[in-house]
Amino acid sequence: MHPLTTFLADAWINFDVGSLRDQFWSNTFDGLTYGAIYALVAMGYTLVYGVLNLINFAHSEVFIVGAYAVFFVLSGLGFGPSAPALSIGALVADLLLAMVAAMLVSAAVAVILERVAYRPLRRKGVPRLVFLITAIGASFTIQYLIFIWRGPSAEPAVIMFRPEAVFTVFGADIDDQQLTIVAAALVLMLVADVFVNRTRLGRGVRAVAQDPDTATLMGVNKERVIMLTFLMGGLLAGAASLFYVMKVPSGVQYSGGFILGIKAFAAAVLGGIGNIRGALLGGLLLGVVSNYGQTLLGASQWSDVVAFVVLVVVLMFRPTGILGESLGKARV
Amino acid sequence: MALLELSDVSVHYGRIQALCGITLTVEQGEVVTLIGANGAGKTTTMRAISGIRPLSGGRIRFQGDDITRLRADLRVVRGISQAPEGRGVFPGMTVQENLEMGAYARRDKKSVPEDFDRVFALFPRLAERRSQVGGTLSGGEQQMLAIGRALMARPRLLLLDEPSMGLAPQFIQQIFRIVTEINEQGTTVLLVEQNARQALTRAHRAYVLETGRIVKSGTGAELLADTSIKEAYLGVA
Amino acid sequence: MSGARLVRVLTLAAVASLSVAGCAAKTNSGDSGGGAGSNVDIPVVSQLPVPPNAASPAGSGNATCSGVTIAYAGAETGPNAQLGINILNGVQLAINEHNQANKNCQVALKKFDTEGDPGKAPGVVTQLVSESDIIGVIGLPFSGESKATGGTFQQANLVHITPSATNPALTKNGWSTFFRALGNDAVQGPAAAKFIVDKLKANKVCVVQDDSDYGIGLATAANQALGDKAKDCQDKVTTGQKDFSATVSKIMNAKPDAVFYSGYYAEGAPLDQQLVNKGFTGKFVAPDGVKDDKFLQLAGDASGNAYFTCPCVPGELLQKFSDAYKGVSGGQAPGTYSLEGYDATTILLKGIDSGIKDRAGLTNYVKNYDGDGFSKHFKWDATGELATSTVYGYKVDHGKIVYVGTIS
Amino acid sequence: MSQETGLQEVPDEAGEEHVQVEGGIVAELERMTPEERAEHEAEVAEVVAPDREIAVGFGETLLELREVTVRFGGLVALDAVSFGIRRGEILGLIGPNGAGKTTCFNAMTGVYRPTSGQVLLEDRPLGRRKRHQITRLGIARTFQNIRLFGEMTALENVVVGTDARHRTSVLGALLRGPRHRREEAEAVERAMALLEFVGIADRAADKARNLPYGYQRRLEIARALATEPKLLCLDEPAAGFNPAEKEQLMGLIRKIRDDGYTVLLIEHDMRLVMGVTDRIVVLEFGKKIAEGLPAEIRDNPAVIAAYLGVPDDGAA
Amino acid sequence: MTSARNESRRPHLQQLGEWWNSLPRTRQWLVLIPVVLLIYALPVLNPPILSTEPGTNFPIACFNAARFALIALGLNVVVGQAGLLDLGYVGFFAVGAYVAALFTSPDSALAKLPYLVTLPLAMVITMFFGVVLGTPTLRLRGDYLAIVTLGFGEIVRLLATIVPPLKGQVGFQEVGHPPGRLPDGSLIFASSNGTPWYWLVVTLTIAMLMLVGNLERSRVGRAWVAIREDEDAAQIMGVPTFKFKLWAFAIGAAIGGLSGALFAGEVGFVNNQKFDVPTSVLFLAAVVLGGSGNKVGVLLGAFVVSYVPDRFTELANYKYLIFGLALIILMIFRPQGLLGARQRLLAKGREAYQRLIGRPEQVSSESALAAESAKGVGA
Repeated sequence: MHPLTTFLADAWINFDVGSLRDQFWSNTFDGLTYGAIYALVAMGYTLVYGVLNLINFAHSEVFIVGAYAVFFVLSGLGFGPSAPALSIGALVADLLLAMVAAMLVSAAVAVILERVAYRPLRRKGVPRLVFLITAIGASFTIQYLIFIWRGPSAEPAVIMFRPEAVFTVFGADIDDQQLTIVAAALVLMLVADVFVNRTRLGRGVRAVAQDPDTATLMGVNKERVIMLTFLMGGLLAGAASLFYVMKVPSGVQYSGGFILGIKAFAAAVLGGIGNIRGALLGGLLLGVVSNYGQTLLGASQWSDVVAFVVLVVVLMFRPTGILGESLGKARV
Repeated sequence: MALLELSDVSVHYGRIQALCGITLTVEQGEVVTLIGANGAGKTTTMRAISGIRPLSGGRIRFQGDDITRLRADLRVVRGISQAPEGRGVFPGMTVQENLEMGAYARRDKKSVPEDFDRVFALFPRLAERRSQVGGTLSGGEQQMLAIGRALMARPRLLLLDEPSMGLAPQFIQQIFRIVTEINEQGTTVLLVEQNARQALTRAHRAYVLETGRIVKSGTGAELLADTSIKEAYLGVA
Repeated sequence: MSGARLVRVLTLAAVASLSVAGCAAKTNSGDSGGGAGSNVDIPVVSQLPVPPNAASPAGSGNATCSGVTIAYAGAETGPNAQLGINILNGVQLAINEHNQANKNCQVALKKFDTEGDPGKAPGVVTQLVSESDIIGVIGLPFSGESKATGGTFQQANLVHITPSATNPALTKNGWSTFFRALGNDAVQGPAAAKFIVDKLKANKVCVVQDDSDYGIGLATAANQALGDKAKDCQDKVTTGQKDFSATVSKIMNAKPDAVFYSGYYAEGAPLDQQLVNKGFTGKFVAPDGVKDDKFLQLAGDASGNAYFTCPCVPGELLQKFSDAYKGVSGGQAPGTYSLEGYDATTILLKGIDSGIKDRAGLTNYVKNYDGDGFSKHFKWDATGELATSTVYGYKVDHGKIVYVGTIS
Repeated sequence: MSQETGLQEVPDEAGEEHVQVEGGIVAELERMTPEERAEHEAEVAEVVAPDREIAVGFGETLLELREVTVRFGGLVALDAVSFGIRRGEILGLIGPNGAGKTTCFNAMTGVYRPTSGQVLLEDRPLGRRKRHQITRLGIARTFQNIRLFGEMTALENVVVGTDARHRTSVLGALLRGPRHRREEAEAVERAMALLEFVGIADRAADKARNLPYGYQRRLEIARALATEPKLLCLDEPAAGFNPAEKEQLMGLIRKIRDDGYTVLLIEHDMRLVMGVTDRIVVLEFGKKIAEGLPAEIRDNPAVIAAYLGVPDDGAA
Repeated sequence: MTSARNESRRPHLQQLGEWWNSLPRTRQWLVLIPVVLLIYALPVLNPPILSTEPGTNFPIACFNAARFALIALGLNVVVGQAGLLDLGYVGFFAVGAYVAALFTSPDSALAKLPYLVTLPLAMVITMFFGVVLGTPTLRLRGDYLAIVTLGFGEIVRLLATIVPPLKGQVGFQEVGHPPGRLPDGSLIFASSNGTPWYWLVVTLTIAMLMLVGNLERSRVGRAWVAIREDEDAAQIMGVPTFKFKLWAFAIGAAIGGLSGALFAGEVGFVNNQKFDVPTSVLFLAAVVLGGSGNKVGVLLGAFVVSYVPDRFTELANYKYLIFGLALIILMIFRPQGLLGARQRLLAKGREAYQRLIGRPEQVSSESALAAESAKGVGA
């Protein structure tokens, strides 16, 4: 056979339709779980984008720093690579502590990032691309600070509890871990949504997003609103990091935020960047779709490839996403 | 003591100077208007007063205090409120929410409902469209909303930037009548207008801007009678 | 059960999302769960027979030489630094012992950092080769970088002994300067199979390989030896993978007695951990790439079911060596391949002590070497492969990697 | 090593160095007698003049708007506007702020597509052509808020305009083919003439962003002329000018027309519009309310109302 | 870096630029030829202060720097000239490397070609990839484009990992090299011998400099800068913006592919490990550091990015941190990069300016990426 034919005839991509059919529902439920995590991280992109019209490339590091906080708090509390035997009350208290710590750490990093790296640029009124390059620089800096501190390999796993099936739907188990993550993420997103749409401060955020100059003319302190969006994004990313560690216990690594960050950004764009409910919808959709892709194509990296392809396709055909852009129009 | 006092105010956009030493005053209770051609610096003046545009020279005093370096949002708290050029209605918010934004900086939350009533009395149209989203209002309605929203801050000084722009005549009439009404209720107004005759008719005093400089000032009636003004704004000699 | 579970879920979700900043006192001590239910027990071997006439670096103590240098080339930094440092410390120890004993023969050591990167190594090795006082080299530790640089050594006729690169293909390049101080994967693969079948009495095995040269080669060799026992359960993972749920469910469905993981600890540890957490009770067998204290740290209690094969000698069982090593390493016990590095350096030093001053001479000396080291007997065939090589077995016991005797 | 230029130059060019004139043509111009200068200016005007086939005769309709409507969401920015521009005239388009002048302009130059109605150039509808194609068809414009290429020199800005008529391929440019060389030489020649024509040649080598405001405005005109338009559209070219500058600008606009161009002028300043245009179209609230000679427009009550505002409580 | 130092340096650089500008063409050549010769002689001279030894073999360090220079030159076409932020440039680099590997390595199932043939082939194939990626995405706004290209770079790497014929981490051994042997029978273009490889890359870089320079001083270069400065205005001035953006993408991709193929040849080994996002960001740092839009600047930036880790090996672990920080600091204090943007867009510009006003044009040090800001204010 001609070498080129051999080369091309080689198995480039195998479609494992059978596996997908067998695991369709378990893939769906698991995808929703990942999707909930993407959605929480996507909120950070969406909020900052909504207000500043900028992609906070370093948000993935805001997230991974939170994961480190979870790791340290839980290791400190005695969690490790095996599930601990704890009463529900103690477990909840521990997880809560870890989550609060992660939220605070992530939020602090986000706010510091805003002050140190982005605010000087805003003052100068630089164009978007300069801002993006700074953000990339910041992302790198944080990543490699962690690298130097913690070394190249992932941290030991911290197992919070061993997932157990709660009930079965369409022949697929839904476990308590999945339920916890999805439910908690939904509640957090709801809180964020109510905050932005129903409170005075939230109205300030939306006003700045829609027309920063006019918002200032209404007496809104723009700098404070911007700080607030970074803070909120950080808090949600911190919460997401707890669920991430719950789902991927060995995922605490210096570079661990990158791919997740890109996926979360893809989720934000898919739902309509700048749109809070869009972030939720986009996150859940992307989680499910990339999970199908992974099963269909047979390697975990396909999940990432599928996410990127979704991003490109959405930007090509509907750059405003499913629900449309803009923070203020979320209600429409 | 004048309510607002600009002395020798200069503003630059990059290397281009938009205002070259403007000096003007607005007294308590007046309607003062700024007229001038496009690019003369009217809007820049408004933005300088409300603090969105930093000065490259000069001072601004409000009620005797120097506010030259005061943050824009704090100027609202002090009592300067603006309905900006192009209205600046928040397109994704309802009329109600837009008006609430107007009261954003208010400390006396209790009297906010009164102001809602006052605004709805001035603009009954807005009351009808209370829960409609700003972006879907007509141009005239948006202008009413912008003015109403500015009033929600209970300003001492109301800045109106081209309220008649792009409006149909019946709306223009209405808007100017309302400006007078607002003024009679005790709010000082600084008005930027293209519609020179209307503006001069309504104003106690007026300034004429040309390429970043004040070239003329006087009472509305005086300027209305000025031939060079007529010539400049209609081409009639 | 499910009712209580549901309550827990709801409590977790509600409390978590309300973010009440209350925190309770901590009452946890990680349990030893995981369940490496071992029904086969392989006793720990705490004695390592040392060949009575193993060569020591000190030699006779009256060697004379001057201006000769031995180089170490391998990772000192980068993601794979630990393995390189294990070796480097062994090398350093041998040189120290030699120079202390031989006042008239002070051999210098130069270190070259390749970061274990096949892209970076050629530049480093080219530099190394250009320094004419270097007549012998220990390195390079990894197969990839060894492959990328063997030709450069060959051109310079500079002998280099790798203490850890195990890819069988390395000795098939016709290089006459390349020597391997341990058995290759073609030896270890079948040995692992034998270990799994004979010692662990496994009837059904899952073989999981990573995407590295090393992992693929070893898995192929092991599969050949395992035959039918592993034919129904195969899977692949990739470097950097974190979530092995697909692999884990595949294994759980197959219910094997043992899993052979052919790769490195960075993926091996979370894989084992995730297996055990899903309730896997079989054995987890892995090669030298996984045998590392990092594995214990990353897999935690889950590592209790782990066994390792390694063409490396448990240096820590040689009390004298172990103590001396700690003096060089700053207190760390000898790691994987420390003793191989030590032995390989000893061979080069013996050549220098015999009066050799040039590269050709030392290459020739190594080629014809025949003698015992602390780890094994060293005698190479024409390709640079050891004439005989042994694979050793290890297991995890009470949070430590312990020696369980030779396999083949 | 600080600059790279010499590297890529083909060596054979090194020989043909120009005679160095102190201060160049600009300085030389200062030293010329009035006759010499007039002659030079005629030469410049000759180079600048459009050298194109135009399908309609002088005085016939060059561009026509037929019932053009533009809607943004619910807002009607232009409401069935129709008028024509005749070849060789200066047409003024006026109206209060927000009346739809710029929208009208954008509909002509392809920035917006009309919601309904047609724009015809030389009796052919522009249809759904892309903006750069419309430029090549022969409509050029300037911007109300100056939009020059700030990092380019004045000369380079103008050459970008001439590029609209160039056909050099990427390969031709890569290998410096004969067409590339010819077009490049012609372009620089024409661009220099254009800079002289609008009177800013003395700053030809300055970055556009460093030019004074008035120069930037005129550079925009030169750049638009460089595309060899059949119709030149000027969007408030006098905004921010003082009377003396406006006077100069009027001179320039007349000069452009006299050189053979057709000009559409959006302007606010009535003195300027009345002084320079041949005909005027007046828009208000997106509708055409008047069209005619300047003198007619001046006395048109609807226009007076639109501009000065109706007297208090008067009928609208 | 303090702003005070910037102030003092800027006039200095500007003076140098003006001095250079004022030199007649022949004099410029007189200065340039020795400089070029010196650059060629560098690995042989191995000057003590510059030398990267003993950490890294100097000729190989030179090769690395030259390779980075070529990459930076290609990326500069996209980022510096056309103003399109491409974060996935490493993807093109990878495609080039894989083309060379697939057609020359014995590990590949494909027909073998002479190595030198794979260089133009790599350029053509990466160009094709550039067009395929660019056609759907170049309509996107700047920062979206950046993220999509980032995704592209990752997809290339991931596919190399998971698609079996690309052999993942195992990769391809014995990638080809140009023919020729030394009198002693050893290869001229051996992996261990950086000098010939360096000369090859320097020669190709100079050729690319000339070709890219030709483009810059033509309607193509002007179109790129116009697009970068104000895309809408460029369209209205008759620039077919999409077409020229696509060209920039394709040309940048081709140069990236060429450098990838050269890299594959020199190292002799290609697998999926060196084409990650950090590498891509390093490429971007090279362009931004020296001054995007300035050919000399990006060459300088490439030299710094490649040379510093080779020279100061103790910094190797810190290099990403250092360049990450450098990006932040640079963007805050000197967004135009060390040298600032500098482009000549007219083939006969010098003569024209001399004739018209008797002096050369202004030297600029503004950021090529900063151009977009004008839009923000205007609209």
